[in-house]
Amino acid sequence: MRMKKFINDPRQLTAELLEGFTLAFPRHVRLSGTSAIVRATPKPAGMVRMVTLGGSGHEPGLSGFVGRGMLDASIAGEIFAAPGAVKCIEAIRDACAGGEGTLLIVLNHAGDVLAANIAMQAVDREGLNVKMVLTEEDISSSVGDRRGLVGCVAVYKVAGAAAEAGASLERCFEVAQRMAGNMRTLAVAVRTATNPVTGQPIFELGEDEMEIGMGQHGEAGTGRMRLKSANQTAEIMLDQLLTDLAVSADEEVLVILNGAGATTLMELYLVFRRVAQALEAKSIRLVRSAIGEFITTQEQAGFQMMIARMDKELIELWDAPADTPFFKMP
Amino acid sequence: MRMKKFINDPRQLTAELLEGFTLAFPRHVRLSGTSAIVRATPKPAGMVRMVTLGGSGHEPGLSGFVGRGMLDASIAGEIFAAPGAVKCIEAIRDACAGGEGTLLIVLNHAGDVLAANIAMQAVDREGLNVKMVLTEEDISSSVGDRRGLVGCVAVYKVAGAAAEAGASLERCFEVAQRMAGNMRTLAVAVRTATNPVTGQPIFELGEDEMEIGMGQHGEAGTGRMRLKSANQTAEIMLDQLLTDLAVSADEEVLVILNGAGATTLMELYLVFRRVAQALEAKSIRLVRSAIGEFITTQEQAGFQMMIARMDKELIELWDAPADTPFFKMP
Amino acid sequence: MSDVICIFDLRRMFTHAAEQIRHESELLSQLDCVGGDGDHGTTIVRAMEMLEYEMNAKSDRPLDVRLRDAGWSVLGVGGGASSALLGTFIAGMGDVELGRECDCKRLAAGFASGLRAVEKQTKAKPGDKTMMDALVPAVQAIEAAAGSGESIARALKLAADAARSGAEATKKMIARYGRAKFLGERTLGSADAGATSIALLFQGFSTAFAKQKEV
Amino acid sequence: MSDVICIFDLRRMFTHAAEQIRHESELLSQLDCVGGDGDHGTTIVRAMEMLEYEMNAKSDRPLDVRLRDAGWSVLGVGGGASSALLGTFIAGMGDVELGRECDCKRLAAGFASGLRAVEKQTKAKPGDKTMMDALVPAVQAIEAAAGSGESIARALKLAADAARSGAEATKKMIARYGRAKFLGERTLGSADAGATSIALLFQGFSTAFAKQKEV
Ligand SMILES: Nc1ncnc2c1ncn2[C@@H]1O[C@H](COP(=O)(O)OP(=O)(O)O)[C@@H](O)[C@H]1O
Ligand SMILES: Nc1ncnc2c1ncn2[C@@H]1O[C@H](COP(=O)(O)OP(=O)(O)O)[C@@H](O)[C@H]1O
Ligand SMILES: [Mg+2]
Ligand SMILES: [Mg+2]
Ligand SMILES: [Mg+2]
Ligand SMILES: [Mg+2]
Repeated sequence: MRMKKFINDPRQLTAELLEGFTLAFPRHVRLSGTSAIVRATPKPAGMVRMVTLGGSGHEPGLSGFVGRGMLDASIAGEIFAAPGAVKCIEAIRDACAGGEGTLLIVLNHAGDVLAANIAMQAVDREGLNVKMVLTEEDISSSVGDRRGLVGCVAVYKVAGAAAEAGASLERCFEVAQRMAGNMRTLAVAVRTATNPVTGQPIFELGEDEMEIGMGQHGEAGTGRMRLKSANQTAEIMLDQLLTDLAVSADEEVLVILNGAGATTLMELYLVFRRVAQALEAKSIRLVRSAIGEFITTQEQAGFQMMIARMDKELIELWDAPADTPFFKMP
Repeated sequence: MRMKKFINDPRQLTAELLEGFTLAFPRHVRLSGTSAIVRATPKPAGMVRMVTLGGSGHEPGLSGFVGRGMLDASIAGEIFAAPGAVKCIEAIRDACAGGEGTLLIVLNHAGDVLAANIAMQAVDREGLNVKMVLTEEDISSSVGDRRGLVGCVAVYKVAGAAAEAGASLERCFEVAQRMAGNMRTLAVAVRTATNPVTGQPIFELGEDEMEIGMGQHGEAGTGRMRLKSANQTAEIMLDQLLTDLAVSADEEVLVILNGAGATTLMELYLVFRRVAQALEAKSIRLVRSAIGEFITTQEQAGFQMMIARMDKELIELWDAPADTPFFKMP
Repeated sequence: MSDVICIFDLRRMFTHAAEQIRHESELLSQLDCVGGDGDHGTTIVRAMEMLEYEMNAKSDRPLDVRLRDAGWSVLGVGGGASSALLGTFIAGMGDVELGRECDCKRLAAGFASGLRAVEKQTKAKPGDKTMMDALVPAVQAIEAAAGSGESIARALKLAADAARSGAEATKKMIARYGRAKFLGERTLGSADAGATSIALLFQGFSTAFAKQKEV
Repeated sequence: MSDVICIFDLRRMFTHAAEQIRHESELLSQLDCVGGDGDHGTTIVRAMEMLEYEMNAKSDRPLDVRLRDAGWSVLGVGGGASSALLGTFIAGMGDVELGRECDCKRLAAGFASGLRAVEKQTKAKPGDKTMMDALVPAVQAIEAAAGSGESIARALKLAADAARSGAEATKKMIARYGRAKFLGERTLGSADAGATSIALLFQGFSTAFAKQKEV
């Protein structure tokens, strides 16, 4: 499939998209330096800052959640590439200057973790008050080294709400860890993306194939199979997630369906319907949900299904007000 | 391009997607009868009701904007097909039962208009207090009979805000007409959609072609040309829109970029950036914007660009609070 | 036996018509791809199946009531421009009294009444490349045949022929209504989807009746 | 003339290395498609161009300072796992004093110091199908050559050979680090992208130096 995208010079892609993004949401965000997206109106001094980092090309992606009740800053890398460690150090310094410590939320991908580790070593040496949380919830890989997928959005939401309410860094860290530890995600694709810089698809799936266990950048998964119906796909994925998370009857869960790019919301509604039915049949309580495109993979067709065990406090934090470009809670 | 979608029995598609949608947003909406999406919590009695109608398959589509500050009801047809006139009559009756008259907002497409006209004739005979507004802003066709595209969302927003503030039916009608008369839209595609029921693409574009003037359902347009860069495409479309709307320097405009389905938000940011730059160069004031997927065309790649002349009151109404599944204003 | 039709004939007419249209539904969607949204086969089959269902329902109401109710049922299921117009047409046929049996003249009056109802909803005329190109000549043919004392079977055969020529003629037209109107010359060369299904509708009416009379 | 390198040599080394990598950038992205996200060519070229730029900047600071600054510049531009590690490697070379000229032993100490810095950031070892499969043997080869009194040109040639064999060997390995680790056996048969670019890096270092000495 030849690439057909509305872009200009691929080398300017990230700079232009960050510029366009900040022009589109002046009420929420502004650009600090070349690649940190920060709140247009900073949080009052003395409150914990929430910072994240990651590659571009996943729009709305991480930067789409900068705003009241969620993130304070998002350090954007080039397309599908972690940002430079130096950028991370600078952004963390800025965040710490205004607040009572900083919580750095990192999705477990080699490049992001390397950049974050180098940055953490540097800011630790400077004596800054920073804690790091790793999200690693992709059950397609074995425990101990799992990828971070859409679950980070739930972590931004609950820890961001805690920070907004004036919680301490230790408290925000604890909330983020609890959310991160209680969530599981699985991705599926039926058609892969083309990288906007190279113009090439990462790999191709057969005419009637789908693949479960995809990565966030179109990395191939491990469960290639014949294309299934919405109901069957929902059941296969949900079963694996519930087993891995060991959810039992009467527990309360949050479900996020994250469209990969080309898959329609129509299809996500169908999948969601079956998830809701299946949970009901197992007496598991679907207490909250989010459905849409949060972290995409260019024009890949497919979606991520996230399920998280919630407790009373996590639900309250999920429900707390948020006002970001792509996640709002009134 | 063979269809690869997560669906079940195509004949049950619309019923299942409406069920999934209402399950996903229980706080906002519920299903009334088989195909009317109404607010979960109705507006207080004595206020004007806002009703719209249109085919499914454009998710979030019209029903995604039912909620406080925007619509009261959306009558959903089958995929790409207007709802039956009888359904419209019933929904308008229900709306009128609770409120001070009903404003029916219809996108100019033959099927929708036929259904709406038949319904209006019936409810007029019953003496109900209903007014109808037609949105027809697609400049790819000649004045007098233009298609309704994403502009309806702006009409829902401003007229919905007026209704929510207790305005009379005449007043809501006037606001809706003013918004509708001041907006222009143009669509472009680089890859077409497959119809989820027939499984067939509507037409195919060449490897390096794009087409300006597309309809809302993948109907072919009238301006086939070689694929252009984001900047060039933005300029071509913006120029046509500004000319048609006859915008002059110092006027204030709202811009909506509506992704067709597969086109990434990344690309929309690039296009938006150029639009903002071009407006600035012409001293036209970009006062508000919305960028995302509002009314899609399955997995079509492309977008719609809408530009509207705003006045003080329209801006205030645009800024008024809204809380719907896919459009929120805090 | 006098030349009249009763509910059994009507039932067979709609069964045959639905059969014809179902059989060509892929072609109908393809024709709708040229300037439309590629779904006409799906929508018109849905409408026809509703009509078939209604005609098969047990009831001893007069034919006009049956037709009016059936037409409104089509207006209930929905399905784009074509269903709205087809529903209006069928419901409109019931605006004149037809009784439990009706002769060729009454039947022609029914068709004419249906056409009048449609003309209230659309400004499209023959020549605009819509279903009107098949519907108008078909109804005129029935009226003419009834006027000159032809049999019902013969009148429906003439209507089917007129509808087919009308649909065929749309190939040389540029669309001026419906989704296709935005495309101008691009629609030249292929027949209008809605006109084609109206031709199939009347062909179904005719063959159903012809077969019955052969028995 | 004694066997030392100065900033002009270093400059040429990085120019040649960048040249090699730029030339193979499509292949590098393709290799990254097997288990990764298909962008290694893009990211590593960006990093190499930054190094080239830094080495060409006017300055009379010692080589170690130049390398440290250049490494941190790579850590500034960003570009995924490979840039973070390459930046760390180059910056780490500057953690030992190299002066404005350095001999083979000092140079080897610099490379060893770079490797130590990398080993602090990743647990990947040779055999895990990452750039370490090329980097570790390359650095070991330089150290060994320097230990047995070889010339710089010869040491870099041996390093390039070792890196190439190391990269080649990754074809028979299953990835255990980086994005590809999730794929297991599927990565068998094709070389690791990062290891391949490290092999090209050392090949560039070597050819640059060989050419200079030929003059
Ligand atoms: N305004 C109109 N007047 C008469 N016929 C129309 C009109 N609009 C559409 N049609 C007919 O409807 C057909 C398309 O029907 P269909 O595809 O089922 O509905 P839709 O266009 O809503 O998808 C066209 O081929 C044309 O014959
Ligand atoms: N944890 C790690 N340790 C060592 N090398 C790694 C690690 N992660 C990735 N790599 C190397 O990086 C290469 C991929 O680089 P690149 O594609 O530029 O970055 P990214 O994986 O972030 O897209 C891999 O082929 C591998 O050699
Ligand atoms: Mg990458
Ligand atoms: Mg349609
Ligand atoms: Mg159609
Ligand atoms: Mg990569």
